[in-house]
Amino acid sequence: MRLLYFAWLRARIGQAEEDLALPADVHNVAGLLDWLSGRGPRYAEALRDLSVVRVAVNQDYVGRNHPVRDGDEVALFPPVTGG
Amino acid sequence: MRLLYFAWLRARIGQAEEDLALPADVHNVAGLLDWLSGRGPRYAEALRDLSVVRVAVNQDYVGRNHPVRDGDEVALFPPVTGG
Amino acid sequence: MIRVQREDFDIGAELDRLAAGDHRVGGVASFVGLVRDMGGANRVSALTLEHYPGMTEKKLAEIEAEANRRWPLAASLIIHRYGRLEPGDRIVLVATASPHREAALAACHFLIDWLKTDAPFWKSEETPQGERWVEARAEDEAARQRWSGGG
Amino acid sequence: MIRVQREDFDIGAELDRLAAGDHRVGGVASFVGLVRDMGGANRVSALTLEHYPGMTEKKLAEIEAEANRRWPLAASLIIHRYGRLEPGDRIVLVATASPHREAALAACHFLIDWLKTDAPFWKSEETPQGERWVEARAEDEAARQRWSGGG
Repeated sequence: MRLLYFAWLRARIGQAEEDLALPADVHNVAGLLDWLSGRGPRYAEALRDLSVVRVAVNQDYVGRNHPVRDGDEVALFPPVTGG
Repeated sequence: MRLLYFAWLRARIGQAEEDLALPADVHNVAGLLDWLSGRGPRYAEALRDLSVVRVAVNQDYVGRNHPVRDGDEVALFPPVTGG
Repeated sequence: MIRVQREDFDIGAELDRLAAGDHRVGGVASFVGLVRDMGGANRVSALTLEHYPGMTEKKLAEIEAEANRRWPLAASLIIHRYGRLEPGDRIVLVATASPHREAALAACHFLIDWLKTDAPFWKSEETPQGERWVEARAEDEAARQRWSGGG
Repeated sequence: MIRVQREDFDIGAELDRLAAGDHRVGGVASFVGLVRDMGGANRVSALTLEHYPGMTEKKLAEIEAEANRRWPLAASLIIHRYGRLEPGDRIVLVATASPHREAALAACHFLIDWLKTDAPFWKSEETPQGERWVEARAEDEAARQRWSGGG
């Protein structure tokens, strides 16, 4: 699975992207966020307030119940501020 | 009094402007339109349907009861179609 | 600022000038009206815009002042042309600059709607059937009415 | 048409090109977003726009398609810049051309409102207190919601 981080999530996690093997017991976005939070203090800090974390799977906005699979491109970022 | 005509009112009346002495018994826009209609067939034809005649006195839109005085600039024209 | 002129205008230059140097401006909204030719039975080869010199400037200044009263604008501009124009030619430019996107967009919409019903311009079209005066549209009056009642 | 680019754009040239040669077009509406510096305690000396390459283009294309589904547009254009920009610099251009004034104006307003909440861009500002990420505004979400429910 390819993970992408943007804006302050990128800054806090300390990298823009990484390739990860998805654990067998992670099936959806909520599970992925939970698992990521346990990967170390930077992840825990970045994902402390999930109300300001948006998720896109394969470049579409998704909710927390959306399934995730190995091979997906999953992006984590704060609410957008373009325009 | 200076009278100005625009668009098809100008075309039908046959001139863009004229200076007229206001008859003593004409006091408002309605009276002026009535008096003008009697000045000849071109005026009668141009002012046949008053529902499509707009009037400005001294460059402000006015209603039929608005007073008119010698010295006023009075313009007659159809509904505007700019922009 | 308002301008009533026979000459064409340069949209890019006008919009650049509108907000130039004012760093509080976050958005510039604009509308450009063009001479349209729908072809077919309604073919228009040209139109001529007549106006009421003096009253035109007065009304446009009043409309602009009203927009500035209703919305916090940093700048506004109305340019309206007159004379003979051909399909594709620019007729009118309305532009508004504001710190706030919504103010710029709403004021621009307001200005063009009011201008359609309140500025003393008249169009006559050259068609295959000869010249004809364009009639006022009820939709324009309805669009203008939306803004009644004090913003 | 959509474009995501680092370079500046020429508004006049873009708007001229949008409707060029299509004589059915009666109105071109546009909105330009600029880098704003309100000064004082909120002084912004520059901002950097980051985006999600790939998803940005996808979302802008979806937003544009939705506008074309809702309104009879002859043409539409979204240009969004990324990278480091200074106060007064252009960030975004949204433009719509239609036979009908109301369609052009409404679609332009719709596009910028949707773009604000749906296009994956993030701004960070350089201020006297250091760099800070711009927070999303509840007003932008509210503005976007107005267009919900199928136009």
